[in-house]
Amino acid sequence: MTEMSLDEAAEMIKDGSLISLSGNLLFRIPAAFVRELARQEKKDLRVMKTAGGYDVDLLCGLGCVKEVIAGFVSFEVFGLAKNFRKAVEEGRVKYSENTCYSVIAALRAAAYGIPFMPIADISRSYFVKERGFKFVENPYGGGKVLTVPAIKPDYAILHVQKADEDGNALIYGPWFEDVLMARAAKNIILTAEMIVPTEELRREIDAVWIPKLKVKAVVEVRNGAYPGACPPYYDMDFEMMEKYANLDEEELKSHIWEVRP
Amino acid sequence: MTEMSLDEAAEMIKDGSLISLSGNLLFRIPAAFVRELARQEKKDLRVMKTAGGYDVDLLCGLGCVKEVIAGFVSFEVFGLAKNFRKAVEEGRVKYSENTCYSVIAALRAAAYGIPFMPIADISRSYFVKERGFKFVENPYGGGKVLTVPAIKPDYAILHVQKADEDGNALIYGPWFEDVLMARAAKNIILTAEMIVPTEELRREIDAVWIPKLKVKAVVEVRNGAYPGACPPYYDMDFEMMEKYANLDEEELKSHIWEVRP
Amino acid sequence: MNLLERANYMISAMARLLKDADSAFMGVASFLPFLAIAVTKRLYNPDLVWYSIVGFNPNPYRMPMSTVHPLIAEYCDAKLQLAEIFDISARGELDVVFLAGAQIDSRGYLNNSHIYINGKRLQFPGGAGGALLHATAKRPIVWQGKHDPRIFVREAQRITAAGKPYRVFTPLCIFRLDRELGRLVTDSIHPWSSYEEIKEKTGFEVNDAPTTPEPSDEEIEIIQELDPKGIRQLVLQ
Amino acid sequence: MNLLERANYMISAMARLLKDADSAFMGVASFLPFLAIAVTKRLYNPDLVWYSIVGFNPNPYRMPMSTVHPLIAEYCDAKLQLAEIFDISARGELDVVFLAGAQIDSRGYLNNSHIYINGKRLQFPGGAGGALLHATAKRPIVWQGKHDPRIFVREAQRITAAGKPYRVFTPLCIFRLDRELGRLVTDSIHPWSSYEEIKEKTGFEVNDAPTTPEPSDEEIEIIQELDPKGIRQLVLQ
Repeated sequence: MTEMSLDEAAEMIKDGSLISLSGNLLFRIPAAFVRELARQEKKDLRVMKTAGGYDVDLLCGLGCVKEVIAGFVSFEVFGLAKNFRKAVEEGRVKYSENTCYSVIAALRAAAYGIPFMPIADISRSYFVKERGFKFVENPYGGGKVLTVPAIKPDYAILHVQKADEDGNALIYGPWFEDVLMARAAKNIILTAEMIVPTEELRREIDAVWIPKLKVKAVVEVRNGAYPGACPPYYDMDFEMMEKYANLDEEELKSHIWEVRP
Repeated sequence: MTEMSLDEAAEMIKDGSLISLSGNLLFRIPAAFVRELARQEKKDLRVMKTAGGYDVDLLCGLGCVKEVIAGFVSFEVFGLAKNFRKAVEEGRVKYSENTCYSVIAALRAAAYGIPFMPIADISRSYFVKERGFKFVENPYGGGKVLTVPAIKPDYAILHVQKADEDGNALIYGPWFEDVLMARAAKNIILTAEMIVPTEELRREIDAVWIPKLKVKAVVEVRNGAYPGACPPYYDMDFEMMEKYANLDEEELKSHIWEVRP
Repeated sequence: MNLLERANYMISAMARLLKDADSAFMGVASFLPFLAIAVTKRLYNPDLVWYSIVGFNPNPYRMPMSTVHPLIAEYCDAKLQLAEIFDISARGELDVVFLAGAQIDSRGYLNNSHIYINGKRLQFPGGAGGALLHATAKRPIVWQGKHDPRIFVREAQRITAAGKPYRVFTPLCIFRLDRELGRLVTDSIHPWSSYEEIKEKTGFEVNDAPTTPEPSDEEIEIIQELDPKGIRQLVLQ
Repeated sequence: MNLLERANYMISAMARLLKDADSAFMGVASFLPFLAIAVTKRLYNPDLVWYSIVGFNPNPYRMPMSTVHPLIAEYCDAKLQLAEIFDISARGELDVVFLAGAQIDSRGYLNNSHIYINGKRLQFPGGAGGALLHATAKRPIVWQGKHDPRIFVREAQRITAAGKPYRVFTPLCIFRLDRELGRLVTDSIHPWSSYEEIKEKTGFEVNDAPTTPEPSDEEIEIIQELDPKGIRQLVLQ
């Protein structure tokens, strides 16, 4: 049984850990877990995601982050991710810019147990050199092929719709990079809208499945993606996001204590 | 609209084509399509699959095949695939033996649009050298990494539960390498237990989806996997398989005309 | 002409470009592409396969405030692993992709990374999937909600995504890439703008061009139906 | 002892080896592993994650005639893309894998490809997933339904899968790999066989060993419940 409280689960994340966050922009993000990380004042986290928003911004704004490995960090219609942006501009956070495609390739390599993935030639993009992506000679002829090295997160942090108390879980609807990061990571922490009996998970054989192996903690967190969406249960809270996008530094500090869990 | 008859669809496959077949052993195999290929007396086909059974054996036994690219060809409890075995032993068919893992890697490379996939070191297996799999130097250090070159089938032939008349399709339950081969192949031919309105496919968002792009033909074939299984509609026909496994050469020739479609 | 009407011109022109497309992908924050694809699927090209981040063929009854919104996922033909979009494009099977550019240069390259102004870093969100998609899709369509010389520059300080755009949409005009010249040329000018204005507001050499055709009543009707509250104008503000 | 009883001995010994396993994969035509995993999950190790070709944790009420049977898929916790099994093993996260060997040599290597007898090729089905799984799973368990000197050879003519087996099950005995000697040694001998018989029927040097413990009533009851018709004896014929 790996069910525990949110603060117990967040305590597993050591300063300096490389964590990968579920969802995309405001869709099924592990928002409650991320707030708990901030309340526990984590430092030097390395955060990995294809497209981050509230989650990455909040951690950057509250000084928890050393490095962001991502292809995009923004709030879509609510404008730029102010705290992320400021932290990067001021050099407090290193933005290891990628493209979503190379983040996926790095996770694929880790998930497949191989040291690197060949990718399409995107070498005219400036970050290819900055990230140190290297070419190899195609052993079957035809010239050089660009590659991306594997990145194996210490923890994949996933917010899911349903899990059982052992950490088996289901994802409904789009799963973005969540399955890939679960396969790639050394460990998994789940927050779930509801903890249900294993038999209930079993009935839905076509939904995406995270087996309990590597799951170190599962926490029942209603509205765990708030202010993001967790369909089919709730939509994004656009009012809260509009408010969040305009918080000053002091207000951001209180935000994580006001918005619970 | 790409709906057509079984014989029209099979006519698309030219002699010498590289085809990849859906399912695994006796599970959701494109059996009716394969029988039609044999009735049309195709020659020199190259057939690709991780684990073949009735489908690969029948094509080998009736002289349609030049090469089998697979990790396993057998009938499980019904014993060895006699016709496949004989054709290989007599040199009529080249068995390009792989392991299921390297077939998957070759399809992954093609599906990802990259020329090769790095794989775990299986180089003590004799076929690695025979297939010409090559090592590359890991550009990030740590020595040599084995690779598998991409294989792009001319046609992925899939038997699915439901499709619409344009060639959008759903797969229920295990999908084996079917999605991968659909993504990897140049073209797709579908046989489906039933042609349904597009709206009906749409209702099941969590089932596996083959979009119509690249689908060159879709054919409604009830019992299209027979004598294999197509859950949830029908089970394998063990009696027929027992009979099939013991057919002599003449009986095999009549088998494809007796068992319809 | 108000912003809604201007948006309609851009959406209409985008939609008409998709008449012969077999597939189109839209990413995040893509209100104009969303409406353009919806219009073309209804009026011109029902067979177009529409890829979004959350699934194949969104069939929503209205446009939500996010193009990664659950409403889109709910009405999709099927969900889609985001990775597959990149695979499709890497295989050379993606026809149209819509890409936004924080900075767009005369070659059609995009900078969505950052710039330095007087040694001070100005950080953009990053190029999302653009690096691959611009390089490998058959017809990248680039768009921007603003038009000024800091956005439309001769040469971007950083190249986030290099590719050959099929068209570049701005609130003033439409560029296309002249492959021989290797640079953007004006393809049409929106009726509320002029050659002079574009010349003044563009960081590279431009030419005069015909006026962008007006949207049809049918197009406007569908746009209005899907976006009754006028979300589409947000990107032009 | 009849074949059913002999199978029970083998299944019981396999099941007990899985008491501390965290995951186990069974492939095609794997009746003995199927029953062994089912027994251990019921009696010793309910937390064991059971991977099959069609899904995670089959929970069937009986054993079908195929281990890639729809009946298994129907009762799985979730379906599984076969490729994932290989990824799990390539990452070093697969604990136990059951592998059959048409030919098994003194090093524990398997030949499931082909042999030549007097210049004539004798074709086997191929090694399926074995090449990777034998090389990368933590504890490969090899099994064979027959025991004769053409199967248990000093050195296989072709190596389909090279790895270090945790145990090798035969209808006469159980071998384990002595990692210092780098070869199989006898771990236990089934009560219906003897050191002399194994020596005679094995193509490499063997040693004497204790008797394989008998299956318990509880184990036999579960085996009988899942396989009332005795499919398990087919592999020993």
